[in-house]
Amino acid sequence: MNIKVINKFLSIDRRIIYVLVAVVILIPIIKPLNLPVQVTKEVLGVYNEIDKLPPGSKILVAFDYEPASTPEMDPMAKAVIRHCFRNHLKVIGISWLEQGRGNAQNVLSFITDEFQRQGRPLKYGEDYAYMGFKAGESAMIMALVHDFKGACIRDYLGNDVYTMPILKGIGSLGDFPYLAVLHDDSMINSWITYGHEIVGIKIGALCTAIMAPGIYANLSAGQLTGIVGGLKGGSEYEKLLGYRGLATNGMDSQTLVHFLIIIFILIGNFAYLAKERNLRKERLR
Amino acid sequence: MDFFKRKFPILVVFVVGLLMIIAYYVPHKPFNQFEGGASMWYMIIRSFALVLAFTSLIRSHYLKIREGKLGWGYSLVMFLALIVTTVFGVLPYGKNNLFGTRSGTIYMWIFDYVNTPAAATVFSLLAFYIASAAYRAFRVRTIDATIMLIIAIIVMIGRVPWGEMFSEFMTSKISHHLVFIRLDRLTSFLLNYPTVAARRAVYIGIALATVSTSLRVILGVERTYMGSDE
Amino acid sequence: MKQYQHLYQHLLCACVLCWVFIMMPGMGGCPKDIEIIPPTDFKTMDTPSDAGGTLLLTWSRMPYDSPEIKYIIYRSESRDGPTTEVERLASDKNFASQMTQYFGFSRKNRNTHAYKVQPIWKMKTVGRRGTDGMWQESQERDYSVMTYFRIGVTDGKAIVMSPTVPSGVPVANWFRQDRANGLIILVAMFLFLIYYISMAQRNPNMFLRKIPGIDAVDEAVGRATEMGKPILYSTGYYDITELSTICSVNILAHVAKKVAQYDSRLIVPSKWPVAMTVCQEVVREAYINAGRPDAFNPNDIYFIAGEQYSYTIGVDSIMVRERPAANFFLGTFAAEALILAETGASTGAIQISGTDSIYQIPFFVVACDYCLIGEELYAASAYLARNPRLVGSLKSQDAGKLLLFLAFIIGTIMVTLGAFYPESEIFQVIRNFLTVR
Amino acid sequence: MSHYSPLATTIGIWIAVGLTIAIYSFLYKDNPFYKLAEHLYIGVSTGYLIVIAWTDSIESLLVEPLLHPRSSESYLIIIPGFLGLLMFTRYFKKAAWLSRIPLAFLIGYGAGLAAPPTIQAYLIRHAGITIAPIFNPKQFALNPMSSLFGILSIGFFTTLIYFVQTDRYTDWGFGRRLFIILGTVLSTVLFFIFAVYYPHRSLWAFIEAFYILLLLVGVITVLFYFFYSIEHKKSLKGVAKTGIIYLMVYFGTSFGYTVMARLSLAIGRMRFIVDDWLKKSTIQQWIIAIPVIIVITIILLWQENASRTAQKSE
Repeated sequence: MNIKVINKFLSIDRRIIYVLVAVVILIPIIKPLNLPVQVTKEVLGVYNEIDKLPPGSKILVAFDYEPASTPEMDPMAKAVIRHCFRNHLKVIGISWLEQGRGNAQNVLSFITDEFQRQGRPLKYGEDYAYMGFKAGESAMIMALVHDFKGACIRDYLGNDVYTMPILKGIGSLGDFPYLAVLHDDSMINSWITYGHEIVGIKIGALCTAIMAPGIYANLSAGQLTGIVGGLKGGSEYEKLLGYRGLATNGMDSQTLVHFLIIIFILIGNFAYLAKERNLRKERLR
Repeated sequence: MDFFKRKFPILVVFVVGLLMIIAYYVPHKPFNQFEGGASMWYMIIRSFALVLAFTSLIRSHYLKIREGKLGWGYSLVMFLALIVTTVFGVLPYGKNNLFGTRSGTIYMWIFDYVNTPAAATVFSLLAFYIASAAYRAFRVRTIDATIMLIIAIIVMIGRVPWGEMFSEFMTSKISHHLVFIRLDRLTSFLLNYPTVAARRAVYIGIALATVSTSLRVILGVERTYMGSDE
Repeated sequence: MKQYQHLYQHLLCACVLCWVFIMMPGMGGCPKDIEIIPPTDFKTMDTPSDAGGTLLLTWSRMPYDSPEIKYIIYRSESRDGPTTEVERLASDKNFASQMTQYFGFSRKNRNTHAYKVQPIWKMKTVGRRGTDGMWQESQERDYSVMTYFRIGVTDGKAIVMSPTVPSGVPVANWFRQDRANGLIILVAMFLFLIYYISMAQRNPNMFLRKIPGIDAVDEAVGRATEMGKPILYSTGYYDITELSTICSVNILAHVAKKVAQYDSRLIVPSKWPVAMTVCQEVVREAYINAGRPDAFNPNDIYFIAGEQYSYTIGVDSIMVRERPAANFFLGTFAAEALILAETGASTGAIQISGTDSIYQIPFFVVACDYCLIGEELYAASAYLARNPRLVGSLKSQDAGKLLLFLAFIIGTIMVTLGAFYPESEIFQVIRNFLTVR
Repeated sequence: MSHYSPLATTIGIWIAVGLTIAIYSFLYKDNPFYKLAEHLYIGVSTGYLIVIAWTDSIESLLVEPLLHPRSSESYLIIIPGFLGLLMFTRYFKKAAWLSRIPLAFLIGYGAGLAAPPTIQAYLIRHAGITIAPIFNPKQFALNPMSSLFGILSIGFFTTLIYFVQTDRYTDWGFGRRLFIILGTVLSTVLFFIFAVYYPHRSLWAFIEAFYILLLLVGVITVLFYFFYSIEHKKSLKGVAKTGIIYLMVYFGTSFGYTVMARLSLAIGRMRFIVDDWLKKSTIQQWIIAIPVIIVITIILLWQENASRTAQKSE
């Protein structure tokens, strides 16, 4: 090959890479590609546990992620809550990260608006409720274990939880059949040590891609029923629910960018090897 | 006087450091209160020090404006942003919902629509830089670099749908015996064993270094940070 | 050939027999009705290693323990007074062996139930500021009184009460027993440090192997001087209180010395006020020692922004506008690591980085010319200064590593042997010592 | 973000989008729009820091306890306030040394706070879980498959050790080199086939043993790589080299894995631009916005020009 061409491939201008990355991210946002999604057993572990709950069961959802993680976490949060409302489950939200409050409000109002438009209005306090931010970290979970209402006292709007119909019959954290923890930090460990180990509540972990490899040990130890990790887990959950949402969409971008990066690495390396070969040939001459 | 200039600060470091270590091992009064109290003191002193930063920032930008240096107008914008944010944030919360730091105030509006999107955007620059760094640095120059490159590619493909489809295709359609090239399993093997081992060793090394550095500082062996005698 | 076949059959039979014997105890697990008697050996004890807030209750493991049978704990202020229920506990959980921080690793703990319990507190009224900014009164714990405990067992129908009524009041302890292993390691490191510093002072030319990243520091400063361009130095994400920043400042002292000798320009953009003042001091001292105090320009060591990402774009802008020929990123870095390193690489500067943040090391390795991995950052100042006291501290780290190697190898062999003798505790000694309780 | 009026929300979204695009323009080149965004952001974030320091530290920890003291101990808080004031002695040359006392407090606090928890959380925790039993006798049973497997894994390790032990394999004859390389490749391949294929209990015991050994070897060799006192020579070079291979695998996996997490951030920003702004913005908004953008552009260009001519005249 011509040495000039090789050198060009060896040092592609960075801006070309940036433009291609931006284009590849934008394409699926504007027009979804509908790449196939494979459901893994980790995600099925969460889906099946929620799916087999009888209608009217109450499920606790912990919103423990920061606004910075919303692109990754919101799609799966919406998917899980949609799943609950479709199966006529009652959702109770709680946060022990202060920044989780805004995310919880956004997600819950988004889903309830959607059901409203579909002609199934959901009533706050009966079909769903949000307890708001509860300070105290692990100690708060211990308090929930002993006395759920006593630890909450009021929800985020200031309503008295003792009069809320949705919380009728809930005495302790152990009275919930399932707990879905949406987290982007290591909060899941406290839910496991204080929630699962003491009252034996079943826990599903929904977390960012960075966190997922760290909690596989808990999955194999039986402390979690499943893991939904990052956009990939979210897209699998969306597939199980039978729609293509933001996570699937984002997964398209991710797949394309991964392959773009790999293609660039390969181009660089082929050019590098070709140049080495040329140099060796010249030396022989 | 020399004692106060040179030795006394080292003595303060020693005493405070030793008390902090004791507080970790002794749960009894008064040591158990020391940790919380010291962290409160620490926060107060640090907040005062912020004034130093503030003056440094103001001085460097003030010099630019006064001397009409390249881009003095931007420094003016910075001043304006700084003053507006500070004033609206520090003023006490009133009935008009404008001052203070609660949700719905001007301060929070600035935070939500200037600070948060700007921070998120700078953070997201990483997506672009990761691509260019990979292209530039992942070359088969040495054996070590080649190992890193191959592993990175395996993990990248193993985490996207097409990679899984490839694995699925190889095992179910071609031959069941190709199970060992299933990329997702290979990825989780790599993540759970060699990576964990290397990380663990790096952690242990850093921990040993931290302990020895901390002892060095507390004992006053390390005192470069104190600066000159002048 | 035939006799071997025979042997194989024998072996097979033996295997099957062994298997049956191993599985037998598991098969005999059919439930039986066991009479419920009150738990024996019910005692209270002060919780060790705490500041005096809780008590521990212990009682023996009973033959009827199963998920259906529950223990009920009651407490009262006097021996015969009215009792209140504290907690219902599943009887197949809550063993002392699960609370290693209080009971250690003894195998006997598996036969003892344990539960951490609050005594009865006397309250007092205090004022505090609520979340809404208003001043309000609330209750706070004042002191605990002598508390009496009773225990009952229930199978869901009747409750059988234990006759013993132990009592206790919590006291504060003087030592965290669960952290004793850490203290031993700390003292050992201290002794190593003292020993090796005295060794190094007697023999200043102790051997240290080469680290390429550290050798490159002088080279980078020299190159920047030749090109007549400035040098950029960043001390990282944390303030001076973090040890990684202190190490970074030590390296800065060395870089500043070279810069003062060569008469080039050093820019230190800072994220923290205290770190900024310390950097100013250190650089000024370097200039004074080089004999050129008037060449020092304090305006080159300044605060640019206090938040993570605004600091990042501030440093990025310096790299793009001032075009430094050498960039140093030494200290703890978070997500900004790759942003800084890639921008620096695009300006063609020689880059030396070093960080102890485990997630960012790969990015620095990929994007920089030289990278100090993890603890090499802490070692760098000793390498550069060649001060016997600092070299001695490196040697003490090596001694610690050597001990850990021995612990790993001997410990692994011991626990492997120990797996064949599950009842003996001696094999677990090293692993138990190296376990967070 | 529903607690703002619609007007404030609309203006906010336009500003946020402007900032996003301005910062992205830095990827192409340093430009006036980026400079504007940079300075605006630095100003706001520093102001934010000052407000936080005021409300969270000075007001609540210092002013409040002094105004409403709970006990005589509350007055102790004057000491850090005084130490904080000592920080300002830096501005006076004669008294500058006084600022070392608060500095000494901060450094002593940091150093004393770091050491003991680091031992507990990093050193002891990571060292302890490395020590694990290699064989689990409950799963241990001798059969032809497991013995074959054992021989294979021993072969794998010996060839691996042999391979990394010597750095002078280029001096060998062709046959010897081929033998070593083929042996390593074959035992690796066979190992993976067996590892994934025969979920027999005794085989699992061997697989676990392999994994635990892999971890142990990794921790020891990487830690050895950081050893300062010994030159990596002769057989020790092999050990350090194994450590480097482990480190490279760690760098590779971390890099490959993080690409995914970082991308989601860019996806989030792009989606903000497309969904929250492009799709929702109305013509009226554009009619107002375009002149504003033009005015800002003109001011920026004028500013660039003016300061550049000023620079030249110097």
